[in-house]
Amino acid sequence: MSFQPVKFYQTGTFTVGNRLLAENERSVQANMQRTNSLNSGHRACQGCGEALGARYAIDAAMQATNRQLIAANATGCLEVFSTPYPETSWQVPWIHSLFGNTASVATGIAAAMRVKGRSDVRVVAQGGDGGTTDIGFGCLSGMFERNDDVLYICYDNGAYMNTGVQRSSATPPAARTATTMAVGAEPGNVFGQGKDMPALAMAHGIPYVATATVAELRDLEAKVRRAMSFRGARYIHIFVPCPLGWGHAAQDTIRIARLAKETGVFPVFEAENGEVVSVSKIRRKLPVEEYLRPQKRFAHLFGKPPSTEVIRRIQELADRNIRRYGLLDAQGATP
Amino acid sequence: MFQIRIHGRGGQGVVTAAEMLSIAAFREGRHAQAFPSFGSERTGAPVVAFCRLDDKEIRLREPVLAPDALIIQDPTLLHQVDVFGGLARDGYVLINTSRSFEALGVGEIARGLRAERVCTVPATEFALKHVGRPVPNAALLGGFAAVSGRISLDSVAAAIREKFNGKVAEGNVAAASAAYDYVKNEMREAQHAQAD
Amino acid sequence: MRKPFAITLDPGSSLANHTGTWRTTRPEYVDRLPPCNGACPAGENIQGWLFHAESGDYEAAWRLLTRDNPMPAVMGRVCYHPCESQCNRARLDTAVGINSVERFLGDEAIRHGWRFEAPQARSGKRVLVVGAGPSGLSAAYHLARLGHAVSIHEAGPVAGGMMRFGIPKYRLPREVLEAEVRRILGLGVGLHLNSKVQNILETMRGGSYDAAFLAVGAHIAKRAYIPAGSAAKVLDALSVLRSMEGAEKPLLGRRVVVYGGGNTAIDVARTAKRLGAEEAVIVYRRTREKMPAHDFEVEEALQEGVLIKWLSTIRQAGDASITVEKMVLDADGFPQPTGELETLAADSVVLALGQDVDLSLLDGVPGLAKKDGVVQVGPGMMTGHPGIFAGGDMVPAERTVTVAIGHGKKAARHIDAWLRGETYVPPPKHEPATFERLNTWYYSDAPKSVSPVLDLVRRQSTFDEVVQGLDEGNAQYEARRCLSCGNCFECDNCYGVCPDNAVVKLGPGKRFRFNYDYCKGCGICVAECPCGAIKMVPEEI
Amino acid sequence: MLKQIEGSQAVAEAIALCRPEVICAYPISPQTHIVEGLGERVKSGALTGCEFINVESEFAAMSVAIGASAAGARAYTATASQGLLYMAEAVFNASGLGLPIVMTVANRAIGAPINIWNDHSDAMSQRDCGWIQLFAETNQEALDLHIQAFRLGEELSLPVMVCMDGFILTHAYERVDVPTQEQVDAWLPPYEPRQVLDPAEPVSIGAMVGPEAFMEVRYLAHAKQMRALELIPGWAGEFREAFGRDSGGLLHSYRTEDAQTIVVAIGSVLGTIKDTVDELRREGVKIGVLGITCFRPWPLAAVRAALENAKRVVVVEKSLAVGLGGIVSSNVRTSFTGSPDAVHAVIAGLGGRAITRAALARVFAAAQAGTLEPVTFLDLDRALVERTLAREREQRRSGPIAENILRDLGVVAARPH
Repeated sequence: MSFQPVKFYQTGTFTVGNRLLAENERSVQANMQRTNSLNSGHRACQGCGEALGARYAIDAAMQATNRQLIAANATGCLEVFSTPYPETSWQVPWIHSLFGNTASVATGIAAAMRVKGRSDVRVVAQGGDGGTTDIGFGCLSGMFERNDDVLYICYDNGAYMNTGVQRSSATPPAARTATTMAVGAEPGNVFGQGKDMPALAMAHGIPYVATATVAELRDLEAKVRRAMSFRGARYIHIFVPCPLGWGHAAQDTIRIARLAKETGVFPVFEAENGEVVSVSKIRRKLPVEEYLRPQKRFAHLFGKPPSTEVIRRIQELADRNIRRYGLLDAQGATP
Repeated sequence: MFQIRIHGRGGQGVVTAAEMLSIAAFREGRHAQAFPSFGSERTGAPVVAFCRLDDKEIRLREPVLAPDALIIQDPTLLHQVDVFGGLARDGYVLINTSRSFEALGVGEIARGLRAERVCTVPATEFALKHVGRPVPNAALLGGFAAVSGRISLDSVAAAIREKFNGKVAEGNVAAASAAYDYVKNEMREAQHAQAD
Repeated sequence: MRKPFAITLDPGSSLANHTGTWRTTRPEYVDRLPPCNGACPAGENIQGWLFHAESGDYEAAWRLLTRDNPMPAVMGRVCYHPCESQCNRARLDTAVGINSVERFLGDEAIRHGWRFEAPQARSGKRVLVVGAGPSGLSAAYHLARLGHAVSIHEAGPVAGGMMRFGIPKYRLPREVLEAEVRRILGLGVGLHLNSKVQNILETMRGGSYDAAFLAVGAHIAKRAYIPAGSAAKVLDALSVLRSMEGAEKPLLGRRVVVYGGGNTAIDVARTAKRLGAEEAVIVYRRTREKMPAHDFEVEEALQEGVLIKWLSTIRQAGDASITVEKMVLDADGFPQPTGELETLAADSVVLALGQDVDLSLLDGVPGLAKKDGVVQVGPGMMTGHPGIFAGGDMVPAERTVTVAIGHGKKAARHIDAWLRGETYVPPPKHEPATFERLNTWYYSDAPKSVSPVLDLVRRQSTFDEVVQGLDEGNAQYEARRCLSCGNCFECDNCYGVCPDNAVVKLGPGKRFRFNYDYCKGCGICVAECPCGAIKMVPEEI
Repeated sequence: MLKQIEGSQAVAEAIALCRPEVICAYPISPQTHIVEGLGERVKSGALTGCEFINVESEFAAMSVAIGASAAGARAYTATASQGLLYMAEAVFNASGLGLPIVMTVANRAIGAPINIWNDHSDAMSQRDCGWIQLFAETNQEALDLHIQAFRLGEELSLPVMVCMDGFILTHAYERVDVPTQEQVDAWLPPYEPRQVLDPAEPVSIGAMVGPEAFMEVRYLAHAKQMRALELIPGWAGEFREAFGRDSGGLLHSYRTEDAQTIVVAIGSVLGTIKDTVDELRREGVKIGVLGITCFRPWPLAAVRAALENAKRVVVVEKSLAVGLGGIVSSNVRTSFTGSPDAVHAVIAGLGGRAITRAALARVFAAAQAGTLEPVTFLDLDRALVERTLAREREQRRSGPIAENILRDLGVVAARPH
């Protein structure tokens, strides 16, 4: 019979760590010596996806740069819950300036490092979807266009959570927010044209663009590592569920992120110099209802009668992603 | 203090003229101040630039309202803008033209001034001849040096060379010298005319 | 650095903020009983030894396994592995091939000549074991490891009991059996062959034993009345199988009819085939669904050309033929005669209708209770007579080798306690690790690796072992398919997914600890634990 | 070395001599010539160890400067008018974070109506942003103030805004003495940050501060500015010793001895005022001038002392607090011990309106005569505004004011009066 190569079926490649893996193959988060760049004691809500994503990303970046890292942070949940006087949770040199200028601040830091000959020190900028796709977009676009040596990370939870869940240009259609209430003839957020931030980043032709979710840690870490292997402007868009804003159970944060990927709602891929070079295939394809139903912000779609038409349109968007990025294998899903 | 006002159109190097004039004076150890009638005028629009010369520090920041000298780079402005406004009775006037004051329709004004202080010079022609472009400013400075005697041709040449370099500089210097000689010659003839 | 006041802060200072106070429920690590362990009649810690096998430490795996079962090589061949039918992985793709890994470990042990550690201390007590079958050998092994002096009295000429006389070579090669018996004897267990115990009390007195464990098995074939002609050749399955161990093989003829529906019937039919019978027909009065024989054995038999006549009973046996009557199942699933008869050609009829126990050695033992031809025992395997314990086929239980081995272990522990004047209290069982508690996303799909099977021709003509073993690659692959249901396998998920870094990793083999100073009780660790080894419990307020 | 150069070039020279490490540029008149000059120096290699970054907005310019400064680099940018307002949020942030960025503001009016000419509305709109604000009277002073600004800002860990009148100074050719690199290096030590983003010693900069400490943070910002009031005069002295001329300082009095009337002003208009005052002095008028160089922090005590013996004060200012009157004059009043009515605000030169000796002489005379209004708009075309007001009274939809006035005047662009 054909000999099957030994794989780690028990711990799979999906878990954070794996006692059967060699040290060098282990994830940063599995490491006992991990940096905890975002330390305990922060004031994020229970089950905060952003807190999770930020530690994953910055820990990976710190490892990739041998801890020669400086971070700039936009105003928002991440900034507020991590640095309320007199305590900070950050273990990296970190600066918060304003809501809309993070990319520029990072550019300034990178310029300072260049002029001081510290090419070993790398710079990350991070912000939420509001600080990235809305108020910070101008500065970000400028940073991309100049190809400044900065990795910009957007933690996308699809609304202005810090101010109480108001709509951002990253808020999905039909989602309820404080400024798109679930009332009237078309409850929830409008079906706009959307603002495909990763695609906009790619349109700048920058060296590296990637999307990731907090559900696939190894993938996220690999992308941060990859990003750090480039010089110039890089962008990673991380999908981070928000229990408070989305109205799902705190323990479901990772599950929701997984569902977003498995339904095609959030395509996970990598692009270099404006071209998609790899996609994370859907493993077990699911209809969008599976993703929408656990979230109160979509509860109005499942009333009596359910808004089948709206759900169909959301499914269409997911299917478009699946087509556009080839998220399914020939046989439909990947093991 | 001696104040010069230069009238011209955007693109004719009016502001540069004032600046070069200030540089020339500076090189002669005097204090000088040059500034434009600030604006967002584009090519062809009327432009005014000012220059003050003095032996002590110049503190005054107002525009030149009562000029001791006028340099008019473009005669078509004569009837469009109040170019002679505030000109002192014994002021100097230098107009870039190959025509006469009468022909320009400002004979009366000219006659009201001291003959040896008003003059015309075909600066644009000199510019075309020596620089190859219709920029009369340098040539006019040469003419101004001749008519006013307030600045030496050498200083003007030096200022031109500070602003420009290479062929452009030398071309402009040549144009300035030519205009200088032209004006000197005109003035001589005018004196003879008076003498006769 | 003279830092500006308030706007500039020192790194990591938020540790001063104990967010654990927000918590209303707290996560706690638990261990749960994996279904395989729960289902193993021998009480093996299957998940435990698979854990070692995964990392390639086969000796550690074998040593853990043999803490409960001294005969993995045998078990890996003859056990009907109820563990696999309970395996949660079956709900995902297919059950983990526990049995084949066990066999691999057993064979590795034989190959490397691994031996059991001798007991630390001698108890000075003597224990008599009657019968060298699986149950007796198991009891002897455990008692010996507990430091007691054990001797086995076996009626037959060789050790093994049903493992030798009831199971054909092609399922259990004898050298494997002998190797594992030898290893047990290696612990200093005395074995007296051809010494049938006639009277247990005398024997005990004679050998001044402090206790006895009886495991004589069930060797008396059940007979059913079948009108048979003088020339008719009617044999019983047990003697047929037993004679296979002897010099001359039984003469069954070209067409053999086997009567019965148990595993023994299958064994005989397959044996007949190998002895050269053109036809081996099993006559069974009910349907395949109702057949007690294990499905995979029926399957193998059919592959080898064994025929089975369902819903039939033998009315009469002639010299070259038999008459069978068709049956139908009534509403309660019991077969009822139809009167419809049919004749089958048959050179011999082999009856495989089960066995009875020879309890003569117990005659006159006071306090002993017998019922339905077997000995009644208490929860500690002790008979009504103090000091005399019993197990295996002679007590009421399913009659399988694995159950017998389990009896041996159980009895040994109770005997040990009894000898010290105590009662053995088994440790409390963890609550079961059900499939619902798993987060199966984290296990990548990996169907069972099928053990190589001997090709048909050789199976039908020889007694070579039908099912071959796994090579190391497959064995490890198989071991790694284990989901580790209900018990932490250090996948680091909880450590990685905690948004508050409130999980402390204690290092290889040491698992994890919660730092309740910072745990906000979000429960992500519980939701994302693959094996359900964390539970949320409400905080007391 | 003496040079006859444009004011913008003089500033570019000064900045280059200060060894800036990061310069952010975004075009807006009339500051463009400064960053153009610097950009050329960096590109040509004349200015080394400096990153010149063309950003996409003034907001980004200040933000890049914030990042650079926080990472320990000496950062500079320049702007004007709308640009300063567009970066306003970041301007406050830079001072809040205590980052010693130096910025030139080429003072210009603020629209609407859009107007590119000089006045002080832009700088005044940011007077409470926490930056030190210095105003240059001449191009020489503009040059010198930039050199002082870096040292002052870096000593106090505060950003400094050097204001110079757009066009009037930035575009004026005049004599300046450009110091040598040695002189500047001797005067200006390398930037040693109070706080810095450094992987070797990680800190979090820009924490969220609540009511429990915000007052204190603000007080400390105030205290730092007060400290500047102590440092500046001393440094002006040091500067004189090092460079041989008077530049900077908090304020300068001119012929104020025995002056009954003191004219207060900031920026380049002081020259015209001094000439006017000289004429009046010749006529025996007891009038003097007080020029204020340091507007923020406000040199309360120094101004009070300078105005001690004045009977009346005329503040000529190029900014208007709509609905109040003067801005500088409001500050002056806080320093004037006499009756507040004796402090007159003369709003002049808005949107580039020329301020002439003649006009100034008139208001000073009026002041002497005691007939000067509390708030006067210099050279205001009364008839014109009356007509406009009348028009607005007559018809509801009277149209856009600016365009109506231009139509009324029959011109398309302002010209010198």
